[in-house]
Amino acid sequence: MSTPERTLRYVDALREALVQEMDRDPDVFVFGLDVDDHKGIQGSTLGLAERFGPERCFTTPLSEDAMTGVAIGAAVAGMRPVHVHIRMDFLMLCMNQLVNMAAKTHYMYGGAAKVPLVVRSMIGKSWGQGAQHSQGLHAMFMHVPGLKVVAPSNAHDAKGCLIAAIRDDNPVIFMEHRLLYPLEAPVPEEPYTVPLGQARRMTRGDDITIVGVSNMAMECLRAEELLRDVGIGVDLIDPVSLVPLDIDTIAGSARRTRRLLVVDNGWITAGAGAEIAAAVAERLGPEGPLTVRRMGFAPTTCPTTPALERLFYPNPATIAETAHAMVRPGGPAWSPAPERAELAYQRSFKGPF
Amino acid sequence: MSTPERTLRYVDALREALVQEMDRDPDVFVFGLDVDDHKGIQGSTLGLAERFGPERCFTTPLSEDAMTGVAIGAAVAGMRPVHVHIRMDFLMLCMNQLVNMAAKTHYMYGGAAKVPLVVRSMIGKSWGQGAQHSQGLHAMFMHVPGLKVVAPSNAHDAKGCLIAAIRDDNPVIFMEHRLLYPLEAPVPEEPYTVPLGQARRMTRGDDITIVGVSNMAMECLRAEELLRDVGIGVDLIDPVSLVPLDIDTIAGSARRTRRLLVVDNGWITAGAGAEIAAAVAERLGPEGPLTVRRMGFAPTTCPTTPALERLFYPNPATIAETAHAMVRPGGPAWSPAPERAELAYQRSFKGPF
Amino acid sequence: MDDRTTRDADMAARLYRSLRRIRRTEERIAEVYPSDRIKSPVHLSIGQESVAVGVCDVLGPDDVVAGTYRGHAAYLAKGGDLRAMMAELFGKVDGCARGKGGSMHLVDMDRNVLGCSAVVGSGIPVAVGYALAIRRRRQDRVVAAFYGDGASEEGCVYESLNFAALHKLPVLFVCENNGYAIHEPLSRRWAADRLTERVATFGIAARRLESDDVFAVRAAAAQGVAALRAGAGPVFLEVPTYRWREHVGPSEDYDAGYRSRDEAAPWMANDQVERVGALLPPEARAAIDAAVEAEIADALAFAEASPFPDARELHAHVYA
Amino acid sequence: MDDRTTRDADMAARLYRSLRRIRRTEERIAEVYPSDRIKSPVHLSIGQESVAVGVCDVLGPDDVVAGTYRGHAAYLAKGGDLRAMMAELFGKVDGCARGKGGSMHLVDMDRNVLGCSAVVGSGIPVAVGYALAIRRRRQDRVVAAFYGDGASEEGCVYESLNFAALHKLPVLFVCENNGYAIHEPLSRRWAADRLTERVATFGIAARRLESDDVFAVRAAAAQGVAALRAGAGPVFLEVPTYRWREHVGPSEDYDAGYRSRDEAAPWMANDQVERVGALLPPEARAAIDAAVEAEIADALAFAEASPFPDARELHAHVYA
Ligand SMILES: Cc1ncc(C[n+]2csc(CCOP(=O)(O)OP(=O)(O)O)c2C)c(N)n1
Ligand SMILES: Cc1ncc(C[n+]2csc(CCOP(=O)(O)OP(=O)(O)O)c2C)c(N)n1
Ligand SMILES: [Mg+2]
Ligand SMILES: [Mg+2]
Repeated sequence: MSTPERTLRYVDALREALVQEMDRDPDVFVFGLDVDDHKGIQGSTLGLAERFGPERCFTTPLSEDAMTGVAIGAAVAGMRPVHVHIRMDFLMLCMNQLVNMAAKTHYMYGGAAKVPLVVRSMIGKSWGQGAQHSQGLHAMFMHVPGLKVVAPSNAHDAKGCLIAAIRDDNPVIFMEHRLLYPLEAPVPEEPYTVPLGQARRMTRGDDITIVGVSNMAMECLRAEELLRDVGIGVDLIDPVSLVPLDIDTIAGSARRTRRLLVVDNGWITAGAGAEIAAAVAERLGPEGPLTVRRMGFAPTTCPTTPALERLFYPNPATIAETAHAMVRPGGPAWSPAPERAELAYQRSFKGPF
Repeated sequence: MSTPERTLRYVDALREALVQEMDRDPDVFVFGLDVDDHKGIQGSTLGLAERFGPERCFTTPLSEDAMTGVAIGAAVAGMRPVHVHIRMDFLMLCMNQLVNMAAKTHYMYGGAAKVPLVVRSMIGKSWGQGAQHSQGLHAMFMHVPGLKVVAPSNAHDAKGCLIAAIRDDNPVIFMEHRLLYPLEAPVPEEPYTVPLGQARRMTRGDDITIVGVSNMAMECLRAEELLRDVGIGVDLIDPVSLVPLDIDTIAGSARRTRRLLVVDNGWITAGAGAEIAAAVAERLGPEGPLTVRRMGFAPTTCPTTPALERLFYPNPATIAETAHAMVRPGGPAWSPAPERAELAYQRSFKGPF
Repeated sequence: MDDRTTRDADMAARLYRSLRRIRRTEERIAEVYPSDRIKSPVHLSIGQESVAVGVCDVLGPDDVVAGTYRGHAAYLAKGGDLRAMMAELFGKVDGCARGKGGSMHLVDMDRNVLGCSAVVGSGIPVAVGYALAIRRRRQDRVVAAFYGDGASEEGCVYESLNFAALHKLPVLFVCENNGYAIHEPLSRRWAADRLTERVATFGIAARRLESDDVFAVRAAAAQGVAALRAGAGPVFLEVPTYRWREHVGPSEDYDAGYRSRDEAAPWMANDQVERVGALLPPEARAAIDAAVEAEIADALAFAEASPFPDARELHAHVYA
Repeated sequence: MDDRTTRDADMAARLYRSLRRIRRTEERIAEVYPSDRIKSPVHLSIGQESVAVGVCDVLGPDDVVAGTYRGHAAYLAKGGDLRAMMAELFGKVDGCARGKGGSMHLVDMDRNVLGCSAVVGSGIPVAVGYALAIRRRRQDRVVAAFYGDGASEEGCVYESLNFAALHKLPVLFVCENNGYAIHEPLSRRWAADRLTERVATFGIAARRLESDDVFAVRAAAAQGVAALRAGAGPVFLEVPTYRWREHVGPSEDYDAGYRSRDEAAPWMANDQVERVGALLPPEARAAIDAAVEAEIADALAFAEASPFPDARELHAHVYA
């Protein structure tokens, strides 16, 4: 008889991971703009300052660039900083420290120093976040050796990956999504790690492999339901971490289905989807026909008006339509009924974990 | 009877483009660290300050971030700045202005403003440039809608693309390569543009399509010679501009050869090669077997010691070997004779332009 | 009435109209906001209007302002189109950015309102670059660049000050010091409250005002702009002011714990809209009020009536 | 000799040894350089040694230094291993960074030499972060962070000053003002020559020295470090100094046009290596000189003999 599992929201899972790691290791600290105010990064850092004191949870001046250097220096000295940004867009201010310093320190000093740093940042979406508050820029970090990149799509992985990231001896870019924060999933109470570099199969199917990154894993899950209605079986994979990337699992699935759709939470050009599609094509292309497609942000800046914002993002219906066209290329065009698509939208992920 | 063509070094072609555009349009100006000193960015800006005065060619404080904003502001006001960086690595200091401002201005203001800006930067290589002076980070810019990215591989295109970039009404990331600077090619004296978004076929062949980016186009040209020795015909394509990307020409070639090797002057993961390989796989994958491979920087930080730096970069021999293995996958392994590879290394590109 | 008195009365009426127009516009936005027709984050400047109003009153049509995501005041004070602003907030195609920018990215190039940015501090170097172009072209124009106390901490703002001073650019830097960046007070962000002194070390004429009294702001700005027009190089003003509403959104937040209503009380007691309004003859004031209400009502109606952008607009304006 | 005289004599000998060691090491590097065995750009500090030497003389083994791409002097003055440095320049596996860093990325964690960076200014916030860790752990250690006048213009350096002062971190900021960033003089980069005054506005004890006299540098550093150990918050020193050789590479460049040998003459006349050497008894000086030459010869031989890293090293150390 199994006890009913505890469920937690994504945001609370993040906070629990921080609390448990700060409890475990006095070298862990959390800082960044507004981590200690009454909103606490939408709740994900709430109470840390009270519990651990202002030396271990503190805000900073608006100086993202230097603060990243400060985090690196503290990490080189042996501490384990978690540097928090309320939007991923703001990482553009610290690219020099992230790309030229954090990513390179261990290598360019021949192993003499290391940088156990976690950079948390949230992708914004909806209610007109607009051009500068909505970007998913993970591809830039995937590009640079020395950085790890994690993008958990559910509460369970949020906690496990954050703990893994904090314990990792390398700089880890930890990517969250605003729309995931309220979603619940079963989350064990004790500390645990979700290994970086191991993809998660969310559903099994034989017709098409779909890879969904970050929040898009949830959108794909809803698309899978719509596709199931019309008899299309989806092998749905959440990569969980993008660097290291579990390309074996993805390619293994695509070898079986010969169809790969990557749905990213970012732009397509030279993005995570390009990497996954190219890597799979390198492995499987010579064996025979392979149908590959990428979806992601429209190739535009993100507009604020809902009339256009709606079109900027993939959604369950457009994902299902694209997958359908890949599986039944000659057949008649198909769209899920709007009410049905709406319903599918309610679905959340309960495992397997 | 055709007159003998004038040849020019890449570096002088750049300088000629600047002189001619500054002559043509008083709104064009050139600024950036050290553009006005006696070295003049390895000669590419030499004499501009003398000729056009310190208002139109001037150095700046070490403030890459704000200077990029200054360039954007001047561009919004209708001028046409050329902002110069001696290393592409330093663009990491201005990512916020490039990604969050320059790329987005036209869109997020609904077309009310535009940013006719050119950002020149040089990729370093050899003599131990090391971790922070050697990066080719074009993939990051390809990723962001609103930016154009150009990477001419020869003197002719250097001049024509720079003029095109200056006349373009959008922010253009103009990527040069230190090792290309001394290479000569026929360069017309009068001003001309090389259109952004049109790839150049460097050699014709039926066995494999090779795409070489920036300096790698030259390395591929040498590899082509080695491959010709063993009867392998290469369709060698220089994309010239990465955004817009002439994927039609590349895919058209690969449709014929069914083999695509992309050799980039940067890292592979989520890089330009990933984009090209993925885009080609999307188009051609369903038609039948397709052999795709990417080469680029080793997935490491760039080491200074020549013993390792040598292994960090693709070279004519490793490119030829990879292509050979793609064309004759079952056959015996092959490497070009070292002396032959050495000789091929002397080759430069004389057209077709 | 002698000339001077007339001028003063005109000025008071002008300033009042501008203050009142901004205040009422934002109050109306706050009222509409809960209806979710404004689908974009709004950062109200209620309480801080006098800074933008005082400064913009001494600018001519050819002069330029650069505002921030908290940009309604600067936009309106500089003469930005109210209908286009309201339509922008509603995400409509007649918005000043065709609905693509929202409240944080107001722009009106015809009125020389440079586009606003939502990345704190990022508009400052752009404003300086605009001033560089002005100077290169020998134009008799100045740029007023507004930013917050928080923005003053960003590296690019220091860099901008140095460059502007080095090239003697016609920029009036206006730091609206409202004591907070979101909910974090100065004490958690500034090592020392000596910003103006610091700016002066760039060789910039720098002055810290004692209050946000609109006449004081105007006088300081007038002096600064005169210096700019004389080619003396940039000028800096630090103006203490206070944000009455929450950082983002339509409400008050004195119960949130990070500040008290007591702290706000003296600022409210010194409400510039009321102060300047009280200087006017009641009927003049009433006429202005009525005109302002009518203009806002018209702008709201305009925004409501304007269509959303067509789907094809998504792909327009990526490249010029 | 009384105690004080002995102490002074010891100090002179110590400073001389350190100055001479750096000078001669770099001169030897310059001699070897044309042979192309050193395959990485070198930025010599010849002429500027006294800054690093004076500062590091008051640091203990547990104290930390952060240098730049022009980092030989700081590395050596702090006690960094000379053999490992030379092997690093030669790209050998026994180099302090296993040949992966070269001259611009010296490091010696055992001697608390933080890794040097080639992106100007980028090491400063890292040094501040290291000091944050020191303070959090209640350690009695200080960090000396060296940077150039050019670096002082980078936004992240201002940001670092503010943060260090806000948290009262034990950092001695040392600005080596050699008047040039590559070939560009201060006048083309600084709006005003008031850096020290500016730094002071962060509430940082800031002082500008009149020369790079090694005893003066040492005394100022000693005073600063004492303040740091007392928890008084960061200290800043601006030290005027002069680079005798070209920006990068082994040669002189007085014929390049951007500066004259006349400008250099007073600095050379005040050569600190000579000055301090002249204070020593000739035989003591000769003994130091001989020891220094022997050490350098040994280090060069060591570097020559050390193997290049094996091909597998390419992929080592990407991740820890
Ligand atoms: C670079 C950057 N960092 C953080 C944020 C989040 N943020 C938005 S407004 C703000 C506070 C800015 O304070 P201040 O400059 O004083 O302006 P105010 O809001 O008080 O008008 C912050 C931190 C941002 N938008 N951009
Ligand atoms: C961020 C950055 N911009 C530009 C460069 C190129 N560069 C290398 S050294 C240097 C000058 C630095 O001057 P300063 O800080 O005064 O140090 P100095 O060389 O005089 O010791 C410049 C511009 C760089 N390495 N990093
Ligand atoms: Mg504020
Ligand atoms: Mg210098």
